[in-house]
Amino acid sequence: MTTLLSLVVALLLLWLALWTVVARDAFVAVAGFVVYGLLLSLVWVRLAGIDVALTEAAIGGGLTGALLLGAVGRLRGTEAAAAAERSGAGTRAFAALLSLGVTMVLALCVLALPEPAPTLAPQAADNLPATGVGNPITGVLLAFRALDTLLEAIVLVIALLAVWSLAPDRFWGGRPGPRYAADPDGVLSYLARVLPPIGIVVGLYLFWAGADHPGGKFQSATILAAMWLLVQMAGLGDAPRIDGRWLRTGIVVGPLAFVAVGLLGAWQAGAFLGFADGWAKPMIVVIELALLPTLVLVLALLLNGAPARNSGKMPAGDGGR
Amino acid sequence: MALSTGTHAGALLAAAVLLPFVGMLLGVLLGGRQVQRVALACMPLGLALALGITVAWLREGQTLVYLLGGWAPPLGIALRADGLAVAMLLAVAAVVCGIGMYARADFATPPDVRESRAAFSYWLLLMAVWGALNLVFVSGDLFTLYVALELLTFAGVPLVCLAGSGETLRAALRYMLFALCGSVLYLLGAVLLYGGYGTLDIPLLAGAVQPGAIARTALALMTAGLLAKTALFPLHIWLPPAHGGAPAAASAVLSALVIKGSWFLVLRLWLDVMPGVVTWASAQLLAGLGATAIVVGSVVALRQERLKLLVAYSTVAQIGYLFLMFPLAFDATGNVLVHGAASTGGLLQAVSHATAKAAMFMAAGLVYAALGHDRIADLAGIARALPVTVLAFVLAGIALMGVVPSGAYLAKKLLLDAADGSGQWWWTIVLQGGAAFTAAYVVLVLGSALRRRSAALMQVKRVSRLAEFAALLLAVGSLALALAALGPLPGHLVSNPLAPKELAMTLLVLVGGALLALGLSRAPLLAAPRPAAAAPAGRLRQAALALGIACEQADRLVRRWSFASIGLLTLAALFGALLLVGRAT
Amino acid sequence: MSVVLDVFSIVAIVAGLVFFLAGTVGLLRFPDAYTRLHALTKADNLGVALLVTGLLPQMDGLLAALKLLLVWLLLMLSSAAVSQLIAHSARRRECGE
Amino acid sequence: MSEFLLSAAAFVVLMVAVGLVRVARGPSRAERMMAAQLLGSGAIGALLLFGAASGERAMFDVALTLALLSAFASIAFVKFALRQDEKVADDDATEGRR
Amino acid sequence: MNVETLFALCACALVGIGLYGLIVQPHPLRKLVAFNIMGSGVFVLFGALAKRGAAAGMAADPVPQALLITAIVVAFAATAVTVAVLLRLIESTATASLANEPPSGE
Repeated sequence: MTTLLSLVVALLLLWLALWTVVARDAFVAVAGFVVYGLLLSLVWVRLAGIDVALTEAAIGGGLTGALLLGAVGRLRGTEAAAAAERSGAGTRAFAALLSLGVTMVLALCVLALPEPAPTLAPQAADNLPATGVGNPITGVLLAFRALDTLLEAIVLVIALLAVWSLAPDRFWGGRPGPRYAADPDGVLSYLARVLPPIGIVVGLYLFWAGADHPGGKFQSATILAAMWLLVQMAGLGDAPRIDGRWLRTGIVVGPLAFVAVGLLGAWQAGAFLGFADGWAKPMIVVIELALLPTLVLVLALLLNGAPARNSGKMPAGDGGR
Repeated sequence: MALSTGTHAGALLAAAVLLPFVGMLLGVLLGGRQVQRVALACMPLGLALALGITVAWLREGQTLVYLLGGWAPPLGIALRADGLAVAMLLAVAAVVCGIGMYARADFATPPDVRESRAAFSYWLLLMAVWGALNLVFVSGDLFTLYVALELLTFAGVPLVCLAGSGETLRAALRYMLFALCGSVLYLLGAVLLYGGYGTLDIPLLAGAVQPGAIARTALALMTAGLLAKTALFPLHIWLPPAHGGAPAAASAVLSALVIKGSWFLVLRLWLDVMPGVVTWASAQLLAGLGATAIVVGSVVALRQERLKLLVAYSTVAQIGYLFLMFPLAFDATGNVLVHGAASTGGLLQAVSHATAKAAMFMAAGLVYAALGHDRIADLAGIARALPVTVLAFVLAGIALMGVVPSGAYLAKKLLLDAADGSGQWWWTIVLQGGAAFTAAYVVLVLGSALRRRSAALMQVKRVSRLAEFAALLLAVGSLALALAALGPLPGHLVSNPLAPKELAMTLLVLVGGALLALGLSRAPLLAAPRPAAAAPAGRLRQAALALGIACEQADRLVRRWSFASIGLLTLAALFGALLLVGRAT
Repeated sequence: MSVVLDVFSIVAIVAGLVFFLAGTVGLLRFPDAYTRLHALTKADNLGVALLVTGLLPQMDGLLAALKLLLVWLLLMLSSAAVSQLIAHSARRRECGE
Repeated sequence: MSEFLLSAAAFVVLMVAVGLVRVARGPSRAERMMAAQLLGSGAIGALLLFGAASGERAMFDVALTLALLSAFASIAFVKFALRQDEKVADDDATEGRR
Repeated sequence: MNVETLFALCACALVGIGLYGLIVQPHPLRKLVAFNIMGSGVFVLFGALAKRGAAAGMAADPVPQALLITAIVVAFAATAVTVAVLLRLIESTATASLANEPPSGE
């Protein structure tokens, strides 16, 4: 039965991917991709990766989907022009052949994988007690490979700087995106009042659970960011000015605290990003707590995009309807 | 928990990676005018750190290692600095300092605003590029390297379109999408390696990897992906418009530094991770692409009308140079790539290219700033108006050419020796011919700049002395590299730089360059060609023009998206095939 | 006792499945956006509601049961709101034409 | 019991998979949106069944996250894309005829 | 066939499908979607490898899973930056074409 379930999911996934790639309309492709993201969470569950499934459900399906949908809404007829540049049948056939070749070679590699599979699971299990956390993935992310996690926070900050740097000069320091007017239907406003409290509770629960069970700061931050964006979309709140002091502080507090804890480790335990005996768990909690606001802000602001208006005033013709 | 955290000086490596990032974060926090101050304060600190690492490396005489958190690989991550990494760390720190000096004038926050977009973004992104590069050089883990590569891309893309014009935005988008394609292929290779060997640590992998399906596929995919990010011909789809359209201070970063990150990673993969998987034929292919890049890039560069585009296309050619070392480092008896004269030569080339190319872009930017344009045909009189800038350009050109006293000269010498030693005479031709091409565009620009101008030169803007000085400093640094490199290198390489043979060689390169410039430039080089001289050369000039146009068309064809992306996959397939069958000779 | 609970679960879950089936068939076969929406909400609300009802007796702890209820509540909220927004937009589209 | 739950999960996935035809056919963006919504509910239902079958309670957390975020994506859908529907009604009409 | 091999093979196909879209779809947004599909193929492959590495009482090798979380976040950041560049391009030129710039001098 489980095999059948996996088979159905795998076939569905392939069908959706193919269809997303060849669909004529960009909107259709993005809609397909959102569904694809939902389905991927099922794949992760089948592959015993609950933490990954949580991340995928939050980021892959939710945030990426919203980001792409927002982009589709602003394509403004560039699609028709792009359709004229469609490559010829020969190119398409050749591309298909090459892609098929890559797939075949990869499949051969998969079948040639060594048996038994090499794994770091025993080593992770042996060293996990030293970190004081119960969830091995949290252990990997914040102790064994803490550098990756620090870099990841830095990647997000740099991506945000990159997005901001695209603003027209006159809007620098202003707010991103259109200001949405409160929805006259009332439905959205209602949802934006009811959903965020639940979202915050769930987000904080996942944050708290992350030390010993699947979950953690990323998944939690994504949910919180989504709730904030929801409030913005319903017109109940506005996107922040990008030169706000509290905003800038929030953006850097996570990685800076991470570095500070790392330096503390260098002093106490003799290794940057190391933990002295017994200090691992509290230090990990400090890092996660500091990273949470950073991740929430950066994830939400990445969706908001480059500053596009000065504070208060609505740019002509682009106010929320 | 492991008690040892590696060698004594290892902590310096972590500091070198963190310093630019912390600087960037502090810049975000403080904002406004402080951003530039923080960045400029980081630069001497970073240079001091790089010097400290060099001294420590020389003193310890072995690879510096630092285990982060005290966790040993394969579970943990190690930072490592061998000779390659130390040299690159130092070079990048020096170039960043030079660029910082130069950019103070261009990216100062205007007095009437609290914070400006361009200044804020530029300084922070410069820090980000620096940190990412340091990470690329010292990281010993393939996944951390993936994150570092992405960091480099995210910081590089906005630098391309800092000016915000439509053309640069298009270039940035091409760059982004193509680079993403490349990094996914890299990650795919890393994933396969983990599946096969259960670790991503470079030395552990090097010990475990066997030439088999998994290693070959991984190497082919990763190489192709990294070449896309390095913009080696024919994957340079994004480079010319991106490097030609960005502000000069950003172009210098992109051209001198950013592409070195992925190039360095190719070097690491081939030389340190999978030297035994590499085959003679695949190394030949890699260098063959390099040779094609030199010819096409140089010819198209000579046909440009704008100075910055000329410099951008010369980067396409110079990238080709950086890949010539691979077949020369191949040890045919052991079927393995080895560290040696060739890899040292390649490294030296990269370092001298980084310094010289930064200087060249700076000089081009200064010319643009002073004249309000950079049309090569209208440069007359600029040598008199901006002597220091023109001198910097010429010195940088000489450094790139590899004539007598420069670092590139030493590099060329090392590579020529390696080519002789392994009997690969064809790379000797490429190495010497490439120098003539470089000479050609220096001659071209100089010919135009030295011309006397009838009317007085109109300067749109006074250029900053400090910026001119920075360009000159980097150019001189590139020349002086020979002296710095002499320490660790065998002395016979520069036994007699002024011997008649060497001088004749230099002269030959210059004359060859002048002839190429005469033949290939779009506009006739001499303002009023004397009919007597023009007549016999007429047919040659026709042939050269035809070649130029053919190269230009090839370049345009190759830089179409469908062609470039198919080329990317085809290259991956070719590498895969050559890794499989190429165990000959 | 446990047999009774199991039977209850099975009955409820099968009923939920029937609603999923009905929703899918409706989405495919019904003629226009409004009727399709009608079919969809049946699958969304009743289908998941019955699944949750069926699963509740199988839960061993309060937290798990709470989570189940919360999932259902969230789905109800979002599906109701989103359906209305979709219907609204479909209506506006028709009027516009 | 767990075998039954797994079968039920497979059935739900199969059902919503069939419903996906609606995403493909459209004709309007609203219909595609509905099909996406159905698949979201299906995925959540399958996760619940699966979680109950395997005893891995963390799967409920995945279902919770999915419920929250798919609501968010749906609203983004309405906010960004459906509004466009009115503007590109002609495009959709031609598409419907295809 | 066990679940990890099934999904590993499925992942190989996803990579191929994504590559195809990246090459032939002219619109940058479509390329971006294709990139995300290709990326997810790589991720699923890694996830399948993690499942293969189940040992020591763990249902899967935790190291690749932790790396996957990082990789997913990085891919999201990449998507966000690309979308921002694309939207700015459309805003300033009203096109989204990736075609070569017109040859100089014309």
